[in-house]
Amino acid sequence: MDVIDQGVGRLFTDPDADNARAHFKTKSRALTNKLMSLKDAVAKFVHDGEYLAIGGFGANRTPIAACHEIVRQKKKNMAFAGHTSTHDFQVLAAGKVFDKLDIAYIVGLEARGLSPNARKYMQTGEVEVCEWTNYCLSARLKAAAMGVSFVPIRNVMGTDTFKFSGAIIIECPFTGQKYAAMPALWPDISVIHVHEADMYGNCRIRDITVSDLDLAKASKHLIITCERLIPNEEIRREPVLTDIPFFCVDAVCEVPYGAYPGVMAYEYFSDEEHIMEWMTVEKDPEAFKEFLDKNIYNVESHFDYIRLHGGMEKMLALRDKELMTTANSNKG
Amino acid sequence: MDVIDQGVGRLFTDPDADNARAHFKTKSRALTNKLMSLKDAVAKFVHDGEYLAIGGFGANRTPIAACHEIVRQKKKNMAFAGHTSTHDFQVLAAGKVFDKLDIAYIVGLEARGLSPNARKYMQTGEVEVCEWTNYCLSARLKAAAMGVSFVPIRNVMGTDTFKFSGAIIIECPFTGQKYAAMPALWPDISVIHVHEADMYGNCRIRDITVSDLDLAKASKHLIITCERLIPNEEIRREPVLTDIPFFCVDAVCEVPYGAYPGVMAYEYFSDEEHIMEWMTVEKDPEAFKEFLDKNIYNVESHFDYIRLHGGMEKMLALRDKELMTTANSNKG
Amino acid sequence: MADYNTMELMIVTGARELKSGASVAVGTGAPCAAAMLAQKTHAPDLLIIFEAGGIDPQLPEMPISVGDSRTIWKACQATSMTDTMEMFCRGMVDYTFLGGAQIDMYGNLNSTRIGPDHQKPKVRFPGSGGANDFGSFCWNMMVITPQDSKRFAEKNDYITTPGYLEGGDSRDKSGLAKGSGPYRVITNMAVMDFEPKSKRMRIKSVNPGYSEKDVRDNCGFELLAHKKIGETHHPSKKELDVLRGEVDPYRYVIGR
Amino acid sequence: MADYNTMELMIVTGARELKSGASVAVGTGAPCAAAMLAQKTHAPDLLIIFEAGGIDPQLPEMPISVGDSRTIWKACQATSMTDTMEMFCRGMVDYTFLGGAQIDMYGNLNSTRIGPDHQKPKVRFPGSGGANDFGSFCWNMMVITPQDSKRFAEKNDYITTPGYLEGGDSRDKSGLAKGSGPYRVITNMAVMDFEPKSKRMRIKSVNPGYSEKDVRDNCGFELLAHKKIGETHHPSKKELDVLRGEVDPYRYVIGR
Repeated sequence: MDVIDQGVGRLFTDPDADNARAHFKTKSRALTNKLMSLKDAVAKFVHDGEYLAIGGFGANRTPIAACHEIVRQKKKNMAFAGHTSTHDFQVLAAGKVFDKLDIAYIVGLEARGLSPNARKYMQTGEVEVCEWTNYCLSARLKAAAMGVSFVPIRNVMGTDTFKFSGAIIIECPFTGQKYAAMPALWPDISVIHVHEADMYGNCRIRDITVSDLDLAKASKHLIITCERLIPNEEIRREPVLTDIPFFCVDAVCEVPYGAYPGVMAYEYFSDEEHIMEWMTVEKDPEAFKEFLDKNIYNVESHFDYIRLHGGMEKMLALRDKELMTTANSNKG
Repeated sequence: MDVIDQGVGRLFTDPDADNARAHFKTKSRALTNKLMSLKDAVAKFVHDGEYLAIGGFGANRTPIAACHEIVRQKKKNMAFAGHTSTHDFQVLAAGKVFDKLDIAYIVGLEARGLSPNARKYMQTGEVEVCEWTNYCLSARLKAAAMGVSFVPIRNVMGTDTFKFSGAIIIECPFTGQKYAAMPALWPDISVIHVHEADMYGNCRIRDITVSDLDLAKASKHLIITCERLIPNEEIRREPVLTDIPFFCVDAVCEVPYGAYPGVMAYEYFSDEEHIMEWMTVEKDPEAFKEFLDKNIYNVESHFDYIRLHGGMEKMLALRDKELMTTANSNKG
Repeated sequence: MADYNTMELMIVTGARELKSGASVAVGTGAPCAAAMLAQKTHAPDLLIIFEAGGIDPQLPEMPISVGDSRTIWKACQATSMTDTMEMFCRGMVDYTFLGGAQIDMYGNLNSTRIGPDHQKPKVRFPGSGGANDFGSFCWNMMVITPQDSKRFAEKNDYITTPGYLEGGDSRDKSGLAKGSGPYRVITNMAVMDFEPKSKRMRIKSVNPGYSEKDVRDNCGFELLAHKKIGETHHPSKKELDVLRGEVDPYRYVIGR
Repeated sequence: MADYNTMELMIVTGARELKSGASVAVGTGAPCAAAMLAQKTHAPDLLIIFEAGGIDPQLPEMPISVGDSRTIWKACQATSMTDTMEMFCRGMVDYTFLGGAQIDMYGNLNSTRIGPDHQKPKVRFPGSGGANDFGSFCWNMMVITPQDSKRFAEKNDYITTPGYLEGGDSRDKSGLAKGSGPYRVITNMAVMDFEPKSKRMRIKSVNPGYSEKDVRDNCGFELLAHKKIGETHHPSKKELDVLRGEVDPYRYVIGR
C-alpha cells in the first residue's frame, strides 16, 4: 500500500493482527471464578515494562484504587495510554509508573486546572511520547477489538498531531480520499471499573462507556474492579445489560468506592476538596512526598485511603451530592 | 492506494464520505414529534429506485408489518441489503420490490427451509446481485456509521464471495498484511423494529441488536416501528438503555406485534404454522397470488393481517410460547 | 451398544471434538445439537456463541434461527452481530460447524449457486450468511454433511467459504488468519481431516457399517488416507440418552 | 443596558451563534455556558453533546468534566466516546467551541506545547484530547479566548488542531472533511471570522470599549477586516439574567 505520509512517533505495541490472535487463542473461554484481591490481581497481571491502559474518563468511573495499588507495588517502565487521563494520570505520574506514553489528553484535570507534578514529569524529557487524539486512541482500540491491524479515520491530517503520531496517511481504494490509518492498540493489561460484575467477569456499566467496550476486547489481560458483586443468575436474567462478557476478563475485584475521589454515576460524586488537595500539595515536592507516603505507600488498601478522607460519612455525603438530594446529609 | 485485487460486483450506493456528510448536515437534530402511521411513513420515506435496508435478523425482531406496507404500496426497483434476511426477504420478493441486491443470506429461512417463490425470483435473472457475507454487510454499515468510505476486514479473500463482491484487496500500511476493504453502505431508507420508543425516536431494544445500531447511524432516513410508545421522561430516567438516539430517526410508528409472524424477544414467539403456510402456498403460483391478495394487498393494516391469523388470542398464545409459560393458554 | 442412526452418529462425533473451556460458534440443526450435547456431557465449560449476538445461553430447546430468542435464553450477554464477528476476528472462537451443497478436497465450501451464470444461476442457495466469516476466522472449522460424489466435488461451481483454497500455503498467502482452517469433515460414512502439508482431505476413520471403498466411491476427488484408518467410535449410551432426552427430544434434527 | 464583564460578553456572543435545531459539542467552562445559555433563550431545540458519551442532558449545573455524571443527567442517551466521535465524523455536529495557548491567522490551534523539543518541551499542555477531532469534523468550529499578541501567534509552536492549515484550499486538500472548518473567533476585544478565499482571519465586529487598533495591537499577525466593521452587540438583560441566574449561579465561569 502506498504510504502518503507517516508520523515520526514510535509504536509501543505490535499492530500485527496474527500475533494478537495467537495470544487470544490462549485466553480462557471457561466460566471460572476470577475473584481475587486487588493486591493479588495487580501483582499477578501488571508487569514492569508492559503496556497499561485505564478505563473510564479521567476522574469518571476510573479505577483509582487500582492506580494506587499499581503505584504502591512500584510498577515501572510501563507504556501508558493517556486517553483523556486526568486524575489517573496524576496518580500514575506521581509513581513514575510509565516512561512511554501515547497521548491524547494528559497533565490536565479539565475544569480543575493542571497537575503541577504531572506537568513537571512531562517536562523532564524522561518520558518518550507519541501524540494522538481522543478519537485516535478510541479508533486504535476499535481496530484491535475488530482484530485488524488498522482502521482509517479522517482527523489529524495536516497537523503536528499527525506529525508526532505513529499514524500513516493512505488513500481510500474506492474514492481516492485521504485517510489517517490508525494502528491497532492491544494493551498488555487494562483495568476497568464497573458498577456490577459477577464472579466470572460479566459486567454492567450504568454510565457512559467511553472507550471501555473496545478496551475490554482489545486488552490481552483485563482486571475488573466493581462497586458490587452480583450473582450470575442476575446477569442471565437480563443479558442485554451485560456490557463486558466474562471471556474478556482475567480478574474480578470487588472494590466499593473504587473510583473515589472521582465520580461514579448514580453512586457518588467526586470529592473536589480532596482532588484540590492533590493539586495544591503537588506544588511543594517535599510535602507531596509526605502526602504520597500517607495516602498511598503507607496504607494497606483503598478502604484505608477512604478512612483518611472522611470514611463512610464522606461517602454518603458524596452520594447525596451525586443524586442532588439531602437524604444522607440530613441524617444527623 | 495500491489495489491488489477487485471484485466484479457493482456498488449500488456511493461510498463517498463527504457526499454522505452533505446529507447528514441537513438531517434535523431537533427534538420533534415524529409519530405517524406506518402507511404515511412508508409513503413519505420509501421511494422507488432507492436503497432499502431492514433491521433485525430474518424473522427475529424484523419489521414485517413495514415489509407488508412496502409491498402493499407497490414500491419497485429498489436496491436491498439481503443481510441475513429470511422472512422479510420472502415478503419483499413476493412483491418484487427490489431488482438490485447486496447478498449475505437470502431465499432461506434457516432451519425452516427455503422459500420457493424467493428462490424462483432469484433464478429469473431479473435481479442484479453483488455477493457479501454477514460480517461484510455489518462492516459496510460500520464504515458508514463511522463516517468513512471503507474499513478493512479479513474475510472473503481467496473465495468467489470476494470475486463477485464489490470489495477491494489492499495491504495494511503497518504490517503489509492483506485485507479486504469494505466500502461504506449508506442506505437511503431503513426500517428497524424495537421494543420501546418515545415520540422523538429514542429507542430501546431488549434483544440482540444484530447490526441495527450501525444501521441506524448509517441510514439517510430511518423509520422506527415499536411494540410500545413510552414517554420521553422514561427514556431520560435511564439513559444507558437508549440504543438508538432520536436524531437518527425520521418517523416513529407504534405497531404492536409488528414483527409477527416472526419472534420478538420477551414479547411473542414466531407463528411457525403461519410461516409454514407461506412456504407451502408459494409452491403454487396461483394459490400464492390469492394468498398475497388476502394477506397483504386486500388488508388495510397489520392488525387486519393478525386478525386473519388468530387475533389477540393467537398473540397471547405466542407470548406463552415465548416465555415458556402456560399462563395465557390456560385462561380458558 | 445402542442402536442409532447416521445423524446421531455425526452429531456425537462432532460433539466429541469440542473441548471444555473452548468456544464454538454454531448454526441451527446438527451443529447446535453437537454443541449442546458436548456441553451436557464431557464439556460443561464449552462456550456457545450465536453469530447474531447470543452469548452462552442456557438453551431451553433447539433454536429455529441463530437469532431467535432461544439464543439469549438466560444468556451471559445479548449483544450484536458486529460484536460477535469481532470476537471471531480476534481469534476468540475455536470451533465451528458448517455445511454446503459442495465441498472440494481442500475443504472449500459452496453454499451459493449451481450453474455457471452468477446473475442467473441454475440453482440459487442462500449464500454465505456467516459461513465465509466462520470459515475465515475460526481456528478449527468442521463440516457435518451427508457424503456423495456430487457433493464431494472435483471442483466447486462456486467457493463461498474458504477451506485451504488451493492447498499448500495458499490460504496463509491469501491474507486469511494464520493457523486457522478446516479441521474435520464428518459424514455419514467417515471422518476426514487434512494432511498438514498439502492440506488435502484424508480419511481418518470410517464409520461402522461402511468400508474405505464406500467412502472413496462416494467422493468426487481422490482422498488421501491416514496410514492406519480407524473405525469411528460408536456413540455411548450416555451420549445417546442425552441427545435424545435433553438435546433434541422432539427429534427435529435426529429424526431427519 | 446592563453592566457586564468580558467573559459574560464572550459567552453571550458565542451563544447567539447557536441555532435551534442544530447540534453543538461542548467542553467544560465557557463553551458549556454558551450552549446552556442558547438552549435557555433563543435555541430551545439545541442538541448538546459531550464527547465522552452524554447526549442531550438536562444539565442541572455546570459539569466539571465532559465525562462526569452531570453530562448524562436526564439525558436522552448515555453512550460511548466512540459513538459520539462517529457522530462527529458522519457530519451530525454543527458547532463546537475550542481554546488554545496559541492560534494563528488560519485558526490553527496549539494546546500541546511551547518550545521546540517535542520530547522535552519547555511547557507541556494537555494535548489534543478531543480538540483535533472537534476541529477536524465539526461543520463550524468556534474559538473563545482572551486576546493578546503572544496567543494570536505569527506561527504556532505546534498545530494541535486544524484550522484552515495554510489557508486557501489546503484544508480541503489535506483530506479533512469538506466544508468544515473555523467559523468564529470570539475574544475579549472582537469577533473574527475567516475570509472565504484566503481563509485568513478577519475582524467582523469590535467589542464595546475597544477599537480596531486595540484588536490589531493585540494580535501577532496581520488581520483582515470586513469592509464595514460593526460593533459587537451588548448582552441583553434577559441573556444576563439567565446566564447569572440559571446557567452559572456560582460564577464558576463568569466570575473568572
